[in-house]
Amino acid sequence: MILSILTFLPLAVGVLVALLGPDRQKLGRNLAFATSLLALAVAVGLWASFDNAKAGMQFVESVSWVPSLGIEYHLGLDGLGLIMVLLSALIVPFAMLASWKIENNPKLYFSLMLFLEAGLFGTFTAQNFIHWFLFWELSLIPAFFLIRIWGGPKRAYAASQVFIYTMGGSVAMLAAFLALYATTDASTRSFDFAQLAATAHQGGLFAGHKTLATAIFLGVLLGLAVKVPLVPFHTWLPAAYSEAPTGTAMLLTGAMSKMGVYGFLRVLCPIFPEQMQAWRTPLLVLAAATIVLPAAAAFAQKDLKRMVAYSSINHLGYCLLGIFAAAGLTDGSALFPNEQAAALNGVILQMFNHGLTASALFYFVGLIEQRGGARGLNDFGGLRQAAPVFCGLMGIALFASLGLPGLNGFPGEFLIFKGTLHLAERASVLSIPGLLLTAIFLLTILQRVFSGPLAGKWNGWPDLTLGERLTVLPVVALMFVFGIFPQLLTGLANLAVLQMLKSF
Amino acid sequence: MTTPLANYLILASLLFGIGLAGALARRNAVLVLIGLELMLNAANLNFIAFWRFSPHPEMLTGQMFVLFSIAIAAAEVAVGLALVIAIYRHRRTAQLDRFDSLKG
Amino acid sequence: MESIVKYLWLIPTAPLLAAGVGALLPRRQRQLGAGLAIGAIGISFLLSCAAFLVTLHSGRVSSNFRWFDFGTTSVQLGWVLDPLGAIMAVMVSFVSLLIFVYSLGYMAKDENFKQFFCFLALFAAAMLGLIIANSLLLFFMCWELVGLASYLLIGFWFQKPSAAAAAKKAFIVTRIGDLGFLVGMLLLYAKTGTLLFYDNGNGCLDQTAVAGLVASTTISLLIFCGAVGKSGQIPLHVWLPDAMEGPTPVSALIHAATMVAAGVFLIARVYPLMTPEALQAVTWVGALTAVFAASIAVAQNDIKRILAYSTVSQLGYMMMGLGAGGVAVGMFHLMTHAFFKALLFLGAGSVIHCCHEEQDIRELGGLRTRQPITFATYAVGMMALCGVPLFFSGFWSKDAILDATHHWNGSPIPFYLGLLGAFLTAFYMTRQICWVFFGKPATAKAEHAHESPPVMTVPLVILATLAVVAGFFGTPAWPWFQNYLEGGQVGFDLSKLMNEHQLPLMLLSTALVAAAIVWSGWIYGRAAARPTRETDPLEVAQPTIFVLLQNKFYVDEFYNATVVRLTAAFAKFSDWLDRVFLGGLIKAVCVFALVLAWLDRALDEALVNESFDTGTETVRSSGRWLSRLQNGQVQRYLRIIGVAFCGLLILLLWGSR
Amino acid sequence: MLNEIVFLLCAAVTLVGAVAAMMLRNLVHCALCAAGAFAGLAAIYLQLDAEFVGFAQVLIYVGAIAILIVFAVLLTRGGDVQPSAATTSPSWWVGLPVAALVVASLIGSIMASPRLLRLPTPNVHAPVKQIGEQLMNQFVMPLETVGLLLTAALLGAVVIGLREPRKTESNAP
Amino acid sequence: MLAWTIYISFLGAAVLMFLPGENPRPARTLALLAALAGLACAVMGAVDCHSHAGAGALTDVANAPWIAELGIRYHLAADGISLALVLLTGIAAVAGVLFSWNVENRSREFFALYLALMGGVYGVFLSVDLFLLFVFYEVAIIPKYFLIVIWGSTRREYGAMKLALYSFVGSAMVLVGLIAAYVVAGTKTFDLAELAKVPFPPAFQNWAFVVVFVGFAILAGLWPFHTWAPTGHVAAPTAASMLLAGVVMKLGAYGALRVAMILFPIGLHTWQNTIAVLAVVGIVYGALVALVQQDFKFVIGYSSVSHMGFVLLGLMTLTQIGLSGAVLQMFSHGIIAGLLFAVVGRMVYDRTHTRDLEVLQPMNLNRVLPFAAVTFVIGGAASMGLPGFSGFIAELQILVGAWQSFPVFGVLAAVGILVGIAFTLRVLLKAFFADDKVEARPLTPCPRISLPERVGALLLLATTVTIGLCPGLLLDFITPALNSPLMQPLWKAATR
Repeated sequence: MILSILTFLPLAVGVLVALLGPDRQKLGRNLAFATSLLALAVAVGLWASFDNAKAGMQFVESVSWVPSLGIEYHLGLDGLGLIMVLLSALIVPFAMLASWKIENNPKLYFSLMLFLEAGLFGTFTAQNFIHWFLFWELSLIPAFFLIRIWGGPKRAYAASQVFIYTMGGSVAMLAAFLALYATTDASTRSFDFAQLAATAHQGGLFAGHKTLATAIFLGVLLGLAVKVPLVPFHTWLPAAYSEAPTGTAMLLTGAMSKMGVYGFLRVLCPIFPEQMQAWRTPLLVLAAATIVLPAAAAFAQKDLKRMVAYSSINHLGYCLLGIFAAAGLTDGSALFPNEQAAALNGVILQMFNHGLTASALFYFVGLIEQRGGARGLNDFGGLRQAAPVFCGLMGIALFASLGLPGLNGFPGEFLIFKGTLHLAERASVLSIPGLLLTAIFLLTILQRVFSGPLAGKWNGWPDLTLGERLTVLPVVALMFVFGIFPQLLTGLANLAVLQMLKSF
Repeated sequence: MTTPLANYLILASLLFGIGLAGALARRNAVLVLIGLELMLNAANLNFIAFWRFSPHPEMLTGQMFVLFSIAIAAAEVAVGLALVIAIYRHRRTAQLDRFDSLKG
Repeated sequence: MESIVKYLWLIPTAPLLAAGVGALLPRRQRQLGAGLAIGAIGISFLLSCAAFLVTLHSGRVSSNFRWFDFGTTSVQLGWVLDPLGAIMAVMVSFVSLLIFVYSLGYMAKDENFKQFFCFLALFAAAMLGLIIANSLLLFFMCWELVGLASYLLIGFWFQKPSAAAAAKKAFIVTRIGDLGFLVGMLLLYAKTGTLLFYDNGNGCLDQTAVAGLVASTTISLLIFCGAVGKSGQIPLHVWLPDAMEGPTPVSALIHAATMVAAGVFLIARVYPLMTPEALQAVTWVGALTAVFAASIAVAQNDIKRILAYSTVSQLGYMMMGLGAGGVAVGMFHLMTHAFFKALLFLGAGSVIHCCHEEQDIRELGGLRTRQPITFATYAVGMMALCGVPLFFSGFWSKDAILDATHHWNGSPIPFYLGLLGAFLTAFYMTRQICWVFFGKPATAKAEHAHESPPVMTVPLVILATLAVVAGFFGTPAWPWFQNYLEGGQVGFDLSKLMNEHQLPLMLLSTALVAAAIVWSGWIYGRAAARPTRETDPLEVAQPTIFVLLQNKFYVDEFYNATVVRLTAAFAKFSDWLDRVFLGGLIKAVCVFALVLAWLDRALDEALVNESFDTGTETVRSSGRWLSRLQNGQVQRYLRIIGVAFCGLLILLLWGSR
Repeated sequence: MLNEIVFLLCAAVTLVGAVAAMMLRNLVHCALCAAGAFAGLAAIYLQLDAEFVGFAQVLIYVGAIAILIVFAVLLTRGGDVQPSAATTSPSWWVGLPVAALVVASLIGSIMASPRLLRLPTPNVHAPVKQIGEQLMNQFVMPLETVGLLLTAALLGAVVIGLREPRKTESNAP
Repeated sequence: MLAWTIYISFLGAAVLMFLPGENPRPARTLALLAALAGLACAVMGAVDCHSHAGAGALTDVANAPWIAELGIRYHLAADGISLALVLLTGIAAVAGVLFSWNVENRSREFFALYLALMGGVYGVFLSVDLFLLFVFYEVAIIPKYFLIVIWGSTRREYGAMKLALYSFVGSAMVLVGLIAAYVVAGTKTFDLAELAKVPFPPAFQNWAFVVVFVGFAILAGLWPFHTWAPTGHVAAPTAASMLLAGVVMKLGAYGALRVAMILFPIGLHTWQNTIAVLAVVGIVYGALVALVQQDFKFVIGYSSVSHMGFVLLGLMTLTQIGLSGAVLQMFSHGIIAGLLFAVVGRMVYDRTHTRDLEVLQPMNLNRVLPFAAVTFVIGGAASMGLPGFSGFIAELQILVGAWQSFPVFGVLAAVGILVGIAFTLRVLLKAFFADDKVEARPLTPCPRISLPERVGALLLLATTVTIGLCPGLLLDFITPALNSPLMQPLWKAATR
């Protein structure tokens, strides 16, 4: 019941806020923010009552929905889901605070944020494909409007692109799943993730249809790959992230991009182990490309938001690398449980931590843009002199992003490479330059924006206000906390990973 | 009774032809109406003649038909003439070729 | 014993806390911030000394804990107390302490004074953490933090674009090595299943002893990559001279005594893992670096840059010592070098500080009389560095290295390279001394120089003392240091000094050094005395070579032309791939769909609709044509009826036949 | 034989009347000739032993319809007074061959069936009473209908023939 | 109970015809009452039917001899499929009246014709005597013509005539087929259930199926006989286009399923692939053409072609799931297309007097008409087939069915969905969310969205969301109906 409440609370309040009169903008905003805090409290409560030692789903709710189609209202939470729920619940209030000063119809903006939050919660708790897909799509519509209405100058293009792209992927995925459903033997037909995985494990899916199986696999892969994104399906992302308003970009990168990775873990790998194995090499190459190419491309950008957007792709590339390396090792004898577990734990850590870090980075870039009216890499200089606190906190976020030990980025990347270096040596060696390129462009940001002589026109550049400090300090504090105590997350994730590995 | 049926029929044909020729050739609506009446009468003659020479003349069907026909013809003439007069009033003419309201 | 291990973690944590608290302090709390940092490093120093004392009597103790779990295992971290770490900790915390104190004076006028101490404390914490780490992972983490701190400190004067660029360069170049280190570490992890050094016989270093484990050459070399980056060995040395953009105490701290030593310390730490092949590589790299950097130093004019190249060169010696002679040889030079190089840097700082930030040695001169204490201590440092016999620590440590390479069975060349390096070292140090302290002041800045405040000179004096004294702990006659590290008993035996191996070598090196000093003093002593100092005598003599050296063998230019440009090109390519190729592909699909859509629309309008319209129009026009028969003439209708009647009749009559 | 002669006489009267009615210029004459033709037909009916019909013919056609036609002719005389105007329609030359064709085909078909000439002439006795009985029994529905029709036609004729309401007059020039 | 839907509609039409005066208020009130009563009857009938034991199977509603000599009976009956469509008709009727609230011109006649149309549609859905069905089918066509020709807009005569001609051509084909079946069967009955038992000779089935199926499918917008749909929709007044897209197109699909497919299963089997190809072409083609239209209503019109393609594809899958999806899609499209047409025709066009997207673009309607914008967003989302709306479940089932029968078409249909998303997005952006940095053109102050419009829109939205979230409500009718004895010949043909 609690998961339903968690999912529908933002939805209901979102509708309520949207229905408020046009002169109650502030009330709507405050209500939405309070709701997001409440959701965060619920999520933390879930964490507190989560049984770390119990494998499998917890807080399960299962109600038959459309029995004739095998559609169930099936909610459940394992460590992975819980981490994602926590992340979403954390990012949403952060993003709302970042959007606090939106002037154009804030009521609608905040209600859309709540819809998005509901979509995220739903996606991360659903255990049935259709149910999952419902929320997967639900999150897209508010994202679209958030970009479309409140975005930057090229928002029309960006919003349409993100929508069409993602929908294209979704349609492919849906079609693939329907094909899967249609071609499965009637007795084992299901949309339930766990059941599908079990059937796949017994070889009950598309027995004998090699081509069909590949087609279905590729369809699902496309849907997830666009969302994450996996090179070469990423071209929508820089435009979307850089045109989106700050709060939305934070949500997009912080939580929504995780939906794709989550999908890989929850859907693709357990249900298509054989295909993952067959496609391992190309996928690994693509993952390496996802790490290296965007990092290099970020280096060539002149726009801070685009740089951060590319860095986001790059970081998600590590997740994909970890997943692809750990999955598809089904031939019994060659299992490396520890390495696989390391990689997957790393992936989950990276998902969470990248969510924190990237949203913080977008927050800072948004502040820069808000203050300076520009966000070109070369538009600034020497800001550290005018705004030391700003620089310091943003520096922390940047270093967290490049994986400095002691900050949250490191444990994930360490574990991922720990796993992949053993499981997929060449791909991970190929990806190593990504770490370097990341460092280069992140430091370039620090160098160009904050160092050097302070340009005269930025003389009165205001440092972080109290409100902004209060907004960002918890997040920065969490960066330290999760960098120093990764056990907080791995403790949750590890059992889920072990469970997952059984079906990989 | 030696006059054969054919004679009556030929008479009726001629009468019909005359009526038809009149109806087709004359301009005046009243004369066209007269032509129609002649044709109607030719038909009546046929009815009577066939009745007369039918194997069961006691059935009287031919006579009955003619009687009704005459009655209807009376009605027709009345209405027709009224129409002619009405049209005449409207158009100041009774020449048929001036009327083309029926044109499609 | 147990208790000190329990509190060992305080050694890095104290400065870390100082850094953390200092960061949160408001900017105007200058004294509090500095006091915190100095107090913390003082605590660390005391603890280190205590730990050091403990290690004099007992062996290695470690304490480990679980960091986090994954799969069925967990990642463990821990700290260890052994002679190697303890002596290093003492040295680092002590030098740090001195430099902290020195900075009080040097940075007194800087507006970010508090921040500076905060960074210094962070740096010390990271370095100390690295030293006591009992896990390669923790070692790596601290190693990275050292990198961060050096980044912050090099770029401390962030208003100077060159400083910011140097900081970035330092971080990135060392990170190249770090990535190798990371990969090596992960490979090692996969091989051993643990990253702990010592864990009751299960740590990876334990296993070398117990189970005879030797990491593969690949792993060793990869780990060595980290050391190459951090310790500025060829080919990753380029960042170190640029790093002189930072304040001088930073240079002293980071690039003389501690941070660059971390690389050497790393090799020393994982020494049991290194394969002979890897050690060969270490030796070669060290030897080449030693000569390479020393030759560059000959032609530099920046006082700190000369010292920086000297550092690189000396680090090469340490590597050479490690590779050829073992932990003790390398570590001994590390120790002595730490003292005299810190001394030299601080002395240089004193000169710079008092000459209004003038760093060009050609612009100085005649400071001997204006800054007597500085000159004296600097001279001590110089002689230690050059390896002036008997009384200066550098002599002993360098001699140990030369001895080791002499006996090395890999190749004789490193030995000769080492000798060449020693010669060059003496040469450029004499050149520097001559330019800076002798002759006449070249500029008004030098003219008006005065001695530094005591807060700066006292550390100089202390360091000078140590630069002399430290050498005596590792003479062949009394190899206390070596025995301490290797756990043997030590005894005084003068005969070892006089045996047939040591003596000729000592004499040879002494002769070389003396020759270099005399030659260089002869050239530059006269040049310094001249009123104008535009051209260097060497440049007059050998312009080609001098320009080549002055431009550091064009290594930076080479990197710029290749690596940097390639990276930029790759970035451009990726960007192009994104924007033009993939974007174009997407656009092509869209355009295709739109073209199809327009085609369909045209088809609908032209074909489907048109055929319907034409069809209906045909029906209608034929109807219109037929309707011409209906001209409203009743008589015509009648005629038609008549004709039709006839037709019908004829048909009936004749058709029925 | 007598029969033959009577028939021929009557036929001649009828045909001549009809021809005259269709050919004369004066419309009143035409109407009168038509009445003559109707009368001739009535005689033929009598000869064919259809007395009731014959008398009905005389009463209705000769008595009523002919008079009506005369009235109509008189009423529609005002408009085209110019006597020079053609009395035949412009395409009369088409009408005559058509009529001729029709007559020819009819007569041809009659002649083509020789059985018609040999039909016996049964004796008939068709008293008026019998006709009345049949009308009241077997044909009562048509009779009533015809009555209704006649009434409606008369009413209609009256309505049509009445002067139009003022409206149209005022519209007229 | 269900029969009253027909009677009430015709009764209402008759009463409206004789209503005195020109005042529109009583007319529309009466029409609303009649539509509501119809809906109430439909709902009650559905509930009633649901409570029966054999829910979904064919249940008699009325059965009386009509033309005894020919064996024609007045036979009404309902099964799950017809119930779903009757419900749809009821809802669409109410919404249509609500969205016609502003009809002032000859409103009496308007609503009378409207109700007559409804009556005809109800009749078609409830008849099982094919002759009766045909009669109702024709009855539905006539008012449609007049509604368009009198109250329509752009090129209304053309649109109306085109619609009528297509319909009549279709019904002529149907009539030919029906009479042929009657004659060939020789059982002197037009009863569907009886005729379904007759094993028609295969050669006969092969041509009769095409004639009857295409005859019906013309009205369902089968490509390439679809162009009446956009033209007619554009020409029609709002309520008429709502009904046209919402209900009348379903008549065709319903007839195709009920008559052609059940009577001639062998013919169906022969033509299955061909028609499936046409359906898929319709899906993609309609969507593509909609992508490049300038007229707002044309876009929706072509989207109907695309969506009806899904219905036909679902029918052609000859699988339980595909057919059930097709029926659900009929329902769903009826609601969604009605909603979209309501937004376009009533909310936007009646206020701005233009449907040209280029003209609408600078008006930035999401500011001026936020309710319309939100409605269109949700409607558009439903039309795209986003989950949570009825269209999703329907298209999902159809795609599953298509995957089982023709995998390639499943892929193509998915492409069609994608193009559908693209054009919906395009029209949404152009019409409502154009760049507001462009100075909004001064717009004649447009009245706020009135209460009836809101109620109507909410009714339709609630329906699509309800069915989207609880498709079981309808599937509970549809699934048993598909299993009823009536459908058995179909399944036999499918397994052949």
